[in-house]
Amino acid sequence: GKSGLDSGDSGNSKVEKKSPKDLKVGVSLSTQSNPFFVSVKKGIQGLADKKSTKVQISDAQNDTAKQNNDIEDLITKKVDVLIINPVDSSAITPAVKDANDAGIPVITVDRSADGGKVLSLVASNSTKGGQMAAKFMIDKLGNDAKIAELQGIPGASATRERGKGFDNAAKDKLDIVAKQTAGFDRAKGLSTTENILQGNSDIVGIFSQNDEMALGAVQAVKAAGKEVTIVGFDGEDDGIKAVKSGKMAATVAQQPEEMGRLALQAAYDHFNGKTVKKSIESPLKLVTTESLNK
Amino acid sequence: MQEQTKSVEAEKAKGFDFKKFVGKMGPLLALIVLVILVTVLSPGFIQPNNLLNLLRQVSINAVIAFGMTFVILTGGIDLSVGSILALTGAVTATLLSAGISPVIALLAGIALGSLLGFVNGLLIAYGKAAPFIATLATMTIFRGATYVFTNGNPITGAKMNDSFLFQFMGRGYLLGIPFPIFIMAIVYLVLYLLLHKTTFGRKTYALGGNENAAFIAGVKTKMVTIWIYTISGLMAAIAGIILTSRLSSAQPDAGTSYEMDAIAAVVLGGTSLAGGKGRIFGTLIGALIIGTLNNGMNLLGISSFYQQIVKGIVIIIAVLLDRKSNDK
Amino acid sequence: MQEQTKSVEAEKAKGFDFKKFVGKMGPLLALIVLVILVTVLSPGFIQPNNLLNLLRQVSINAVIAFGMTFVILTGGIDLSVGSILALTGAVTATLLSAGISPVIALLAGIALGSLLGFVNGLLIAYGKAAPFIATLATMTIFRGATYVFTNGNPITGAKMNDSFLFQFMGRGYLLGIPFPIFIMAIVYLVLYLLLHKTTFGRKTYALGGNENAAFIAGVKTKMVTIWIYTISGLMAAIAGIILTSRLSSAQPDAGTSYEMDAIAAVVLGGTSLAGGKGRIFGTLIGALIIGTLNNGMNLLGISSFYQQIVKGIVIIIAVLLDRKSNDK
Amino acid sequence: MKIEMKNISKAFGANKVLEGVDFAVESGEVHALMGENGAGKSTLMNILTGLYGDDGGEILVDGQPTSYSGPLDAEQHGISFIHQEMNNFLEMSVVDNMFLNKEIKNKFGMINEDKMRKQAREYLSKLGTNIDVDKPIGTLSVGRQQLIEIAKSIMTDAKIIIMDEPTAALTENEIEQLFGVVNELKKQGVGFIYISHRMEEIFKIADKVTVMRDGISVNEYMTKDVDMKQLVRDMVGREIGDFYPDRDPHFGKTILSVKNLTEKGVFEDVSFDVHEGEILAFSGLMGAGRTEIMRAIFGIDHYNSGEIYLDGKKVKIKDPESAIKHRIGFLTENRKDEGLILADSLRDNIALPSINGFVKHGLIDDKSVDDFANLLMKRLTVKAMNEQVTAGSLSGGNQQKVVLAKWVGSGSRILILDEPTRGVDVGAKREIYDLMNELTDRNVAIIMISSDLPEVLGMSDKIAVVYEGKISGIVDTKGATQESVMTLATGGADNARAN
Ligand SMILES: Nc1ncnc2c1ncn2[C@@H]1O[C@H](COP(=O)(O)OP(=O)(O)OP(=O)(O)O)[C@@H](O)[C@H]1O
Ligand SMILES: Nc1ncnc2c1ncn2[C@@H]1O[C@H](COP(=O)(O)OP(=O)(O)OP(=O)(O)O)[C@@H](O)[C@H]1O
Ligand SMILES: [Mg+2]
Ligand SMILES: [Mg+2]
Repeated sequence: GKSGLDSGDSGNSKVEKKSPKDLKVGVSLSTQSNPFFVSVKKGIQGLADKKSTKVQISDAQNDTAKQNNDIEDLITKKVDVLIINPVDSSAITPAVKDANDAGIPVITVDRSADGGKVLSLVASNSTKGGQMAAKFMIDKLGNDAKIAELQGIPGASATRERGKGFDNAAKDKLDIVAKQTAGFDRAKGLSTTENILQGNSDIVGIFSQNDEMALGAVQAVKAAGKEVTIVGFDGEDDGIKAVKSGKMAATVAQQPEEMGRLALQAAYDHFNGKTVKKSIESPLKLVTTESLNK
Repeated sequence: MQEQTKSVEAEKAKGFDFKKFVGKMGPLLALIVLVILVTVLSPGFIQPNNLLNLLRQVSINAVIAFGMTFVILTGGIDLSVGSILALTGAVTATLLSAGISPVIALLAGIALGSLLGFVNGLLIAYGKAAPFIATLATMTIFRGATYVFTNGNPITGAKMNDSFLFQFMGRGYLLGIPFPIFIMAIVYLVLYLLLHKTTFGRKTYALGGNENAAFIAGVKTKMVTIWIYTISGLMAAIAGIILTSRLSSAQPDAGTSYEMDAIAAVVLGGTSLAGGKGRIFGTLIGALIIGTLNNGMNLLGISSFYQQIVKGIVIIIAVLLDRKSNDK
Repeated sequence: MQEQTKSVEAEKAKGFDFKKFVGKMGPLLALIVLVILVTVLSPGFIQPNNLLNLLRQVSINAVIAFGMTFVILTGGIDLSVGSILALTGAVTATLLSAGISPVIALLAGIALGSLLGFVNGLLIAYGKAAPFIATLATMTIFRGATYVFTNGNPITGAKMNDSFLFQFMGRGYLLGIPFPIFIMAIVYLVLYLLLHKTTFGRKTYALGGNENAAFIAGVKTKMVTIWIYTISGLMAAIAGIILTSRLSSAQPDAGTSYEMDAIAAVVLGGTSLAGGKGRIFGTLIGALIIGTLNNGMNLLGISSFYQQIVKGIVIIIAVLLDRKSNDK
Repeated sequence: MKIEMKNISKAFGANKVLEGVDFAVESGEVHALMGENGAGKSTLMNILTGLYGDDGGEILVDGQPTSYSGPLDAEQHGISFIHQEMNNFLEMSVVDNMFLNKEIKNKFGMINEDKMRKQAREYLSKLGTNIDVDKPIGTLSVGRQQLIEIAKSIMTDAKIIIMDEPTAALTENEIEQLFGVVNELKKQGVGFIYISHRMEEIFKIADKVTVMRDGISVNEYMTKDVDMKQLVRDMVGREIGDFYPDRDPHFGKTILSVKNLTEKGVFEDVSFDVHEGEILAFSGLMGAGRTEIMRAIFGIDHYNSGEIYLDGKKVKIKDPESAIKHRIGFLTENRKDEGLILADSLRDNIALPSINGFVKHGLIDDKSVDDFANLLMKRLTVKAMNEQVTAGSLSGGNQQKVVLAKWVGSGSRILILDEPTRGVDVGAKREIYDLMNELTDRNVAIIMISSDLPEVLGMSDKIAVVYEGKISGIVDTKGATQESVMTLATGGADNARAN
């Protein structure tokens, strides 16, 4: 048997053409307990159903090790192509390499892979999204407004990139008086905001790194009887509703369903012999109360 | 293991029993010290507004922990409370969104929580499964069921927000005091009486102290066990309703790891994990300690990384102090 | 509660002891049934490739669960293993990235894991804290420390990937078999001998069976306790190294809730949570059952929501069957 | 009320414990039930009160076939059972223990604690004690717990009271008190089933006696028509001659010497010597502190001051492990909590203190452990299927022998035996005495704590009497009498010395 390591590159054989209905697609999603990724799934599933493609979807429950196992199992099942939405872009590398070894093309969604060969990355530009949020707040609240930031799960790439984009654009323009993590969780967003308001009753804005936490913040702000400009991120259904009714001022909307669709479309293109772009940008748009009610 | 009790008797003879007092009041003293500390560091803490805030935040954990107190007194444990909270929250929210009368929806949620707790009780009493593993399994099952039921999406029907009653549960005020605090107080009172003033309470202690002897004394140990897990499920359901109402939405992953906070509250309150020893008053104090820590550290702007470390250390100190005062 | 055991002895007299056999072999039978079922439903399962795959997936949980077996045999529990895994993984990865020699980095990780376990042991043996609450607290502390240490970022130094030795731990092959499987086998063998063939093992059982009696019979109960938690920490560190190597990166939230899988493996293997009764072979089987379930359901394409439900139900069934066969 | 049990049989698996036992008791009589350890006495009573089902036979109550669903049911029908192993809730108060599952409620369904306290005190004072009813019961000595058990059964207005070895943990005074109560209740028409291994008691209190052996009831006598010899013959199937074997001691040099040992509030200024080949008995009232002294010597408990010398050399014994290294053994008074690991096999229990001696190349030599255990079990005639069964499945007396086996096996030169024959049948008692003689012949020194005065007088060479934590006198057994020892034990030291 072989000894050594399991990461050698396999030769890139020519793509054998396959029509969508002959294609077996393996999908590994980071989680299904978050509406955003449920929408990604919806996008993939919707297009697949239309084209009668067989998809098998696994859910890593936000556990990097489980995702590796899931992908191994998908490779064992001999899928033709893998659509991976990594829990973490560094920890996914070995799994991508495994897929490379098995000659299975990999398309990543929302987050990239740090190593291995990836056919294409479908994502919106989180850093840019953070910037959009900052710019909106500066425009709306003016320079040096006191604001707070609700952060996501520590270390998650979304936390890092959205935070980076926002913080860089807000530097010297906004006064970020509090930064607390609320783990992308609505209940935590609520209690964390309550506590922030307690210590900083003079803040006029809150940037939340996702809509879930922003919606928690909405409840806290309402309970405190304050007027605070809340900006979320993601554009999930509940978030959009809150923006429409004016409870949130804006959200940086991603289009997760579109992301899913684009990923699967890239797979179709690949097996249709077309070249697929290395990076497919899924559009972001700033949704504000004004833009919705126009 | 060694040298016990003798000293207790000796002290008693002397009139005032200082060690016993510390033993009983230890958690309360710890809370007082903590409150003073936080107040000094962050004067905003002691404002009535913040205190109400804190109590409201505590209410969810406290209600679960009150139920957990019974479970732990029997020497058991209930890891499934967080999942029960999520599932009952989701079902209640769905019923409300479907336009069902709020009273019925709330009752249905509470009934479901009790039923799930009842299932735990059955597995433990009749299936003779160890409580830890039985509720570990149902924790997974109920969580899975919540995901299946919600399809992973939060439930936020518009109709849910039409119901004044439902909104009131988590977000209402009565005489300027948030309603969840009232719920917590009522639950405390009822369970206090149940535990300390009824035969059911005595049986709970007996079961935890020595199951065999309880059986011989004619205690229907299986029935008591089933009831106790039912109560725990019921409490989780009440907490689920408060949370769902506060958030105006039912999250499929709500309540994840709430069991740990509830257990910590019970143990901080001086209840022994071996069963048979403890008081529900202690649990209230335990929940307040945890709440004060969370709230205080947020006020102080301590990074969440360090918050975890501090919380862990406080739990250890409290438990060690408690051991010491019980010891000698 | 009543009339037990005697029947077991009676059967023995008759020659072949069927019930004892089932009692001992119950978990193994469950595993075999499960394997047959999955193979029928998904023939790909039984392919050598997939089996190796499965064993590799199992190895991390198994190694932790082997250590947990000792802990549970003494009637304790170690909730901190997941956090120890993360912290040791992060430290090892950082050392490697800093260009430290891989041998030293690995040894440092293992030493750190042992030290953290040792701290647990101290708290439990000398602090007399209940294992559940002590390790719940250190779970939080170690996790917080991991976040502080990594600043919340995964650690992925390029140098880490330069070390063949390190890479080999999680991703190497020896004679066509993934190296983590070898690690698992070696750990199993060593701990098997330790538990069943040395005085330390005997003392572990005695401690779990009756701490008082063990102490009076000359068992240094505190020392044994400390050693046992140290072993558990050591095992978590080994698992941490395998995982970090497999992922080529140390995640600050790695190992979250791994304690539950490890405990489930131990209990599925027939070890009693009350302590004093069980075998490490059972734990191996328990870990394989969980691994087969995960792998099998993935192959069958069962949605993760339903996977949770199925997993919970299987745990319940296994535990109930085991109770029954032990019972009469 | 009249209870007749006819042709009762019961098996645990293949172990046929009862094979057609007849037994009857009625109001106003005390009927003793005797038999070897493991004869099935407790089992028979458990069947009567519905804790176990039977495999055959019938129970008639006042002529009506009856079966109770459980202890509570039996109790409600006037049959109260004081179990051999006490069933207390150590953390709960005395009053809560006494009223468990029969709490007095007020009109709101809440517990009426004051009323319960008052009643509990009443019943306890009937037994001549004034225990603080609010104390956790676990803080009381075993003897006092036993008294509470008795108070509990009186409280239920029982018509028949079953006492399974009620006096095992009591001292003479309390036994007298107990017998007073029994006689009083008997006059009021209460019937008793009285299980005991103490012969003197049977003749003092019982009207009738039934002897069980090999799963059947061998004989039933009126007590006045039978003598001790006959009962013993029925029980063990042979003569055992004298109760206490002759002792022919040869003392060697002083092996253990304790000087001025003190733990404040527990014991004070304790000094004594033990020689090779000597049996030194410790006598005293319940709570005198004998156990505590031995626990301190064995390294379990702390002491403030004093010295311990072994073979003339001062030693510091910091825990049981070092005591064992010094070749001291300690058979504790509570075998269930401190003596045995009930879920472990006999073999593992017996080998535990000596386990380090069975290591070959770092691993345990299982074969020689098996042989070792088997040898000891044979020597102490432990009645068990084999060495692999769990300790928890043995009868009380046999469990006691297993604990003894483990300390004999550990090669102790000094053996501390705390109530070594508590709950042991006559036959086995005699075997234990013989073994004690055999050990002292091999120069082992034995310290025996016993509350059984005849045993103390029959088996020891010297008697140390403890009164309130102090040694009130050490006397030669030759020349000592029950009265002289009791005088010392109750503080009348000066009197004793004058004699
Ligand atoms: N729950 C049980 N399971 C299995 N065997 C049992 C059980 N209870 C008792 N036995 C067995 O039944 C036999 C009779 O036990 P029992 O306790 O009735 O004896 P006993 O006459 O009360 O003895 P002792 O004088 O030692 O108390 C013993 O051999 C014992 O091992
Ligand atoms: N396990 C125990 N835990 C705590 N205290 C105990 C324990 N056993 C005994 N005591 C306390 O120690 C005191 C002396 O106990 P004990 O009655 O055992 O003394 P003793 O002289 O050894 O008498 P005996 O041997 O007759 O029981 C009692 O007052 C009792 O309260
Ligand atoms: Mg008996
Ligand atoms: Mg004693």
